Amino acid sequence: MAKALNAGLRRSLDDDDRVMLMGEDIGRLGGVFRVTDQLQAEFGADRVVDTPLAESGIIGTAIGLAMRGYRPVCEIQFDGFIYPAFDQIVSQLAKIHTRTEGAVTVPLTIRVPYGGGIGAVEHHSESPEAYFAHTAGLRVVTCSNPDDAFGMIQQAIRSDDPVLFFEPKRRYWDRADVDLDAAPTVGLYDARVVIAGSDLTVVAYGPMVATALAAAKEAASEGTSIEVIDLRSLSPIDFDTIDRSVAKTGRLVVVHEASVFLGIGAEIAARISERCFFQLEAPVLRVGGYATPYPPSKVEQYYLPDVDRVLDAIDRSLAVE
Amino acid sequence: MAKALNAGLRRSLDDDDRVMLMGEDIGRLGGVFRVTDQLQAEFGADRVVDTPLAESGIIGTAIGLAMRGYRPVCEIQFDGFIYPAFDQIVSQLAKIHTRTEGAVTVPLTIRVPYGGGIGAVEHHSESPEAYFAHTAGLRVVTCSNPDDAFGMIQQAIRSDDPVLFFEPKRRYWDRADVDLDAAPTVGLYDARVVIAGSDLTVVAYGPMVATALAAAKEAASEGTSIEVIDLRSLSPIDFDTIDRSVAKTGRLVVVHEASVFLGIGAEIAARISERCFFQLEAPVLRVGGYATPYPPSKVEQYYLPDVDRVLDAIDRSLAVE
Amino acid sequence: MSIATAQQLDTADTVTLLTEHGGDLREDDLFSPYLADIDDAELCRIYEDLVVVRRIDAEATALQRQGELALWAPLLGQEAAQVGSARGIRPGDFVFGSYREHAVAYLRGVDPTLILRFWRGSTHSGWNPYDINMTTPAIVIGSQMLQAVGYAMGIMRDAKRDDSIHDIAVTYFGDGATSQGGFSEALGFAASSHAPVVFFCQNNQYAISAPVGIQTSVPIVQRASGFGMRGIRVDGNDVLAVLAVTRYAAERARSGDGPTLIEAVTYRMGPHTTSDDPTRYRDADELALWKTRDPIDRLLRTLEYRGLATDEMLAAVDAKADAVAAEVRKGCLETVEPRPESIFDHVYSEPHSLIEEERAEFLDYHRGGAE
Amino acid sequence: MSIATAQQLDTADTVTLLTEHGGDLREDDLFSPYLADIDDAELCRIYEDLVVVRRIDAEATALQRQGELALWAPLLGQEAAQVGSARGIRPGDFVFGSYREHAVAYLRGVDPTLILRFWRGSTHSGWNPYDINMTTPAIVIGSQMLQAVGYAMGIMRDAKRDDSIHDIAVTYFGDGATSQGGFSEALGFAASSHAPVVFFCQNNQYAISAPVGIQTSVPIVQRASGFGMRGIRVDGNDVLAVLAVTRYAAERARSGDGPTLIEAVTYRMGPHTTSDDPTRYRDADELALWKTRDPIDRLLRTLEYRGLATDEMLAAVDAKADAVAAEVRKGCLETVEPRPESIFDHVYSEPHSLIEEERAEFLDYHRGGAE
Ligand SMILES: Cc1ncc(C[n+]2csc(CCOP(=O)(O)OP(=O)(O)O)c2C)c(N)n1
Ligand SMILES: Cc1ncc(C[n+]2csc(CCOP(=O)(O)OP(=O)(O)O)c2C)c(N)n1
Ligand SMILES: [Mg+2]
Ligand SMILES: [Mg+2]
Repeated sequence: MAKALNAGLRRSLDDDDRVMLMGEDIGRLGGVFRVTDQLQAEFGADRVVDTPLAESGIIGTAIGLAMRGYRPVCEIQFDGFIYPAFDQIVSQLAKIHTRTEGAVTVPLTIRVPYGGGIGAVEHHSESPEAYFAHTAGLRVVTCSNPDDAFGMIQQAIRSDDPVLFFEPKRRYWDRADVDLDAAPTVGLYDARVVIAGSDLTVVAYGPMVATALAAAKEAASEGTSIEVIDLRSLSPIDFDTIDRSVAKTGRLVVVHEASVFLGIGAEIAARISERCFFQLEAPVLRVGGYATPYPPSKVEQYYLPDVDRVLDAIDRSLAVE
Repeated sequence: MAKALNAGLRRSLDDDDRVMLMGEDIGRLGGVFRVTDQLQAEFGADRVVDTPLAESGIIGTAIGLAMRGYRPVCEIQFDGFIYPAFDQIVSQLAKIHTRTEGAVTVPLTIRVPYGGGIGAVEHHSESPEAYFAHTAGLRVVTCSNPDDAFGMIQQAIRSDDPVLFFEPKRRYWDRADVDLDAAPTVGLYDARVVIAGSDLTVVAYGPMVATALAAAKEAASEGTSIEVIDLRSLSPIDFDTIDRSVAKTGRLVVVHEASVFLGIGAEIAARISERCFFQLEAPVLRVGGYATPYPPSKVEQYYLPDVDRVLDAIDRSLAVE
Repeated sequence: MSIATAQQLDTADTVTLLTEHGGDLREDDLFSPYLADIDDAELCRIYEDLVVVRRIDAEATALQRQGELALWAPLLGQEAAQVGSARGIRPGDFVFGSYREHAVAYLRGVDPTLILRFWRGSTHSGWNPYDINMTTPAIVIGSQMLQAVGYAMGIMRDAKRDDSIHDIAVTYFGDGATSQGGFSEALGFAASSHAPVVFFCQNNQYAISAPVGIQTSVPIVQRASGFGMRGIRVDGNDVLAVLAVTRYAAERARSGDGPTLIEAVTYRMGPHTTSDDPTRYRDADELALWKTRDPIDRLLRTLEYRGLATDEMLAAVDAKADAVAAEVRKGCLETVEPRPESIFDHVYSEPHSLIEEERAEFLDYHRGGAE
Repeated sequence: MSIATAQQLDTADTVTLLTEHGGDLREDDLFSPYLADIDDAELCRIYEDLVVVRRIDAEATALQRQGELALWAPLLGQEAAQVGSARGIRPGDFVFGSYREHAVAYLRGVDPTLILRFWRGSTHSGWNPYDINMTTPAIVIGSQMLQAVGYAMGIMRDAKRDDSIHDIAVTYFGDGATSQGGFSEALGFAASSHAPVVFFCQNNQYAISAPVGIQTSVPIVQRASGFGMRGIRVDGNDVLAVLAVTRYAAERARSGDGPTLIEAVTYRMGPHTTSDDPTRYRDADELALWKTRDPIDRLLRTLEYRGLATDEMLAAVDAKADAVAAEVRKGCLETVEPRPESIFDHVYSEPHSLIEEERAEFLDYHRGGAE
């Protein structure tokens, strides 16, 4: 997936010379995950910029660059390091278009490697997406596979609205043959039914899509037909696709790594419980992180949703008559 | 209410000489809302500290003071100015106790005047509570009336955990006779049934409790019996109290000023829809701010939930058979 | 936390060109050349600017008292700092202001009635930033400086492709703002990128109730050297010194010599905003002292010395101020308020499903209510 | 953004006491008195510290390669900066470190096997901060300095009630960290409150791949003067200069003269962490040059000059290093891993309904699964 993102960024830099990349260690080093590998060599240090070590500074200056007509793509090195930039993101980036009654657009993309499961130390395994999804004026998307990574990063960069682009870092090493000539067939904000099913719907995004698919496979082997939806966009959320699925299955499980309490699943459960009140045969169940800080990596497998926990929720849902 | 808070702070300063207040303009001026009026004169500039203008600096230094044994109470002048401190709050304050396996406690209280309805300019009417409620390691509470203001601020300061204390600024001028000798009868994290009812439950907190009560009164005049719950604590949430009420009424409306999308209401709707799946006679409805930045004050009344919008939701809920 | 004494105006290294007690301009090797084009007529126009912007300010305060504005942040006392600096830059330059630079906006050509829309509560902005190359009020202290630096970095990039480009960015902020991390980050990014940006600090001695000694125990201008940046302290009540210093810093930026921090030492003679009561935190004596340093009187004494302060001239200036004030008042009273559903108008620039849904519900609800 | 050239070690105003190519200590009017108690025996003990901490570091790197640690951030090359400064302060002082100060923790008396627990992934901390008056790793760059200043403010308050209190706070951070707004805010709060805190910057020339010239184009130490604070630049590979300078700054803080910023110019001879590949961003030549400035060799030359570097002494030091390394390895291999449900243990210090509920579900689920 890291390679697919690299290809997508290269394509964006090629297509539009207002596009520029900014971040810590993204130039000479190519990023700590090598997502920007070689791009400085190819496009120059003016378009792929190694910045000083200050996230607020990166986003603040990128906003200014955007106001001058550029389309900055900022990398936050790890999820846990986005908070110093929170004020610039939430009070500036998100609000400038509204504030100026549409006069100023800020086409900024913020790339954030996120999530756990890679055995990292503190602050390197966070899932902060709900903070941004709750913030009006931002768009929040996340890819779950190399194909989407390639297409979605380009779509995000083309958007005139600010986009938080969350990259599931534990999937960076996933491999796939990505067709670099294919144009995206799905809108950036559309959810995708990854596999169809009839008994129960599982909604997941980013790193958890693979987990959901594995659970569905296992369930299938026991005769249960699971429909898996990759959410892709967390703000806005494509509720129509979820609705349609739940109208069919009557049961819904939402899976994410972030804390369940006020995580993305809360909004999905709330809204689907309202919209599908008479179709739901069981309560919407949520599988996710606990209401604790992300734990040390030796016990992270107990924090992270895995196939078993998803299957357990599926069973619990199916048990409701 | 401002006076009740002032009295509560005075009491806390009196009771425990490790308590100290920090913030912008809280000393000589007594705070822009006069919540700290006279306290510097009474307790000295060492215990009621006018800080430099930097929220991150205030919280960061307060953490250090807490590590040295003090119990700082920090004022953030307005809701919209808490974001520069977000990193210190979310990555430090919230995590230090967990990080150190309980060795270090950080008994810090952050007072935040919040919410709209006072005709203020941009960034002065925000409702950022969900960001903090989603953050493990923090506690989040809010008062809705002078009595609670007086008791809860003292309880918050006595807590060894970090507490975000949200004060509904549009209620600062509400008056009541507060018994300054009464000890709090309710736990800081308990919700309170403000008026009992049988047809439908309305859950609200902070500035919206008064609105919910007004709606209940109007509904009563039309023969509908509404139970109003003041949530008081937003993290943790006292779900048992809500459960009990919904078990009785079968219908729930949640009201807050913050954006509905991923607001506190999302978690309540999600959890109550799960826990009371078979008791609910209608979907949980949410009344709150829109998925837009807080608007200019000339149109804020259209953004803010009011009695009519609450009544409308009550009607919609009751209409479900 | 001990409060250091407020910084003194009369530090030796503060640039000042207007004499304090009348007489003609002081000569300064470095800065006087930047005033070569300021003849008597121009001096009178500068005076007019000072008077007009004070008059706009007074009118706005009056409108607030009458309930027409929700709030107002008076610039009273800071006219010279704002007029001098605004006159020192060009229309193509881009200004990132805070919330008190009404005079700068006015001099950049905004329709003055638009300035008040923000303070009335009718909008979060007021004008289109690109119309006058200046942002609308930045309320979060310390947020705009980094944006200015980024904009200036953009200019640098543009200039590489088009060597006719010599724009700069200018950012205004107060003494209080210098404590925010964002300010230091902005100095750091500017210094390390050599961006064409001028940092203009109006040190008006207070951040609401906090005297500047709470923010720093040394002159703010000193901060620049810590980043290897040029810093200049100027008498902010001396409109000509401010003009000269701004032109100097702007020229440095324009010619590739990098950023400059200007500290204009001035005084907020009014309240922080119309909601504030400065008598709670400052002495009458202090205000009285600064009244003797009034920036308008200061220039007037030089006009008098040169024989330019004729009754005719003064009457014309007053008439102009009256006219602008009347226009401002009229514009304010005629404000067309936003439609309720405008709440949803510009949250995103591209369609957004949740916004569409909420807007539809909103319209439905309010239509339903009206029937 | 242009990359200024990396700062030179040999700036005139850099304090250095160990001669570079052998010989005895240089005399310095200001700083030599701070070494009055450093006799030959003490010099040998300092040498031992340097060797031991390098050996711990090497052992940890080896353990990481063997899969026993998830990650390790080597201090190779920075031994003098850490040993010198750690020896310059007292047990009662409180240290707010970043994540690379293994030597400081060791010298403050932590059981060295505890240091590795963090890097193994067994905990977010490793030791009880109050046991050695030093925080556990601070990973978010720029976060710990403000906390140090707050702690120091607390000391000031305590000292008012008890004049036997002369503790100080010391905070460690890298060159990269100086770009964060939090660092400047910390300088500002410290300067304006006059808090007893020493800011100790290990400028090891890199923030991961970013040479220090990306952060600043002037020496980091210069930042201090912008806040009216004392700043000292010291040769960070000269353990005695670092010791003297730290004692000087600590004494200033202790006696009420306020904060000091120390910039110790050193070099990270290894990778940023064991995950890093420095050959991607720096030249072999540069590394080779700095190898000639190795902080251990540097002290060794003086020991040799004084005839202290006997085979016996060197062997004893090696034996000690071997012993500590063996202890570290053993401790690491014997780590007792946290129980799964420890996730819920210390989120709050008081009961919390959601945690209780989730813990119960968790135990239920895992008990269920086990059956
Ligand atoms: C981040 C932030 N914190 C607090 C405030 C509240 N506030 C508004 S103006 C002000 C003082 C600003 O002082 P200064 O920077 O000197 O500007 P001045 O008002 O004097 O022009 C404060 C604290 C704010 N707007 N933003
Ligand atoms: C806020 C934040 N941003 C980014 C990172 C990722 N990161 C870890 S170490 C590092 C470089 C730090 O450099 P420096 O301060 O010089 O310390 P050194 O590693 O050289 O000791 C970076 C960018 C981080 N930990 N925290
Ligand atoms: Mg000011
Ligand atoms: Mg470094």
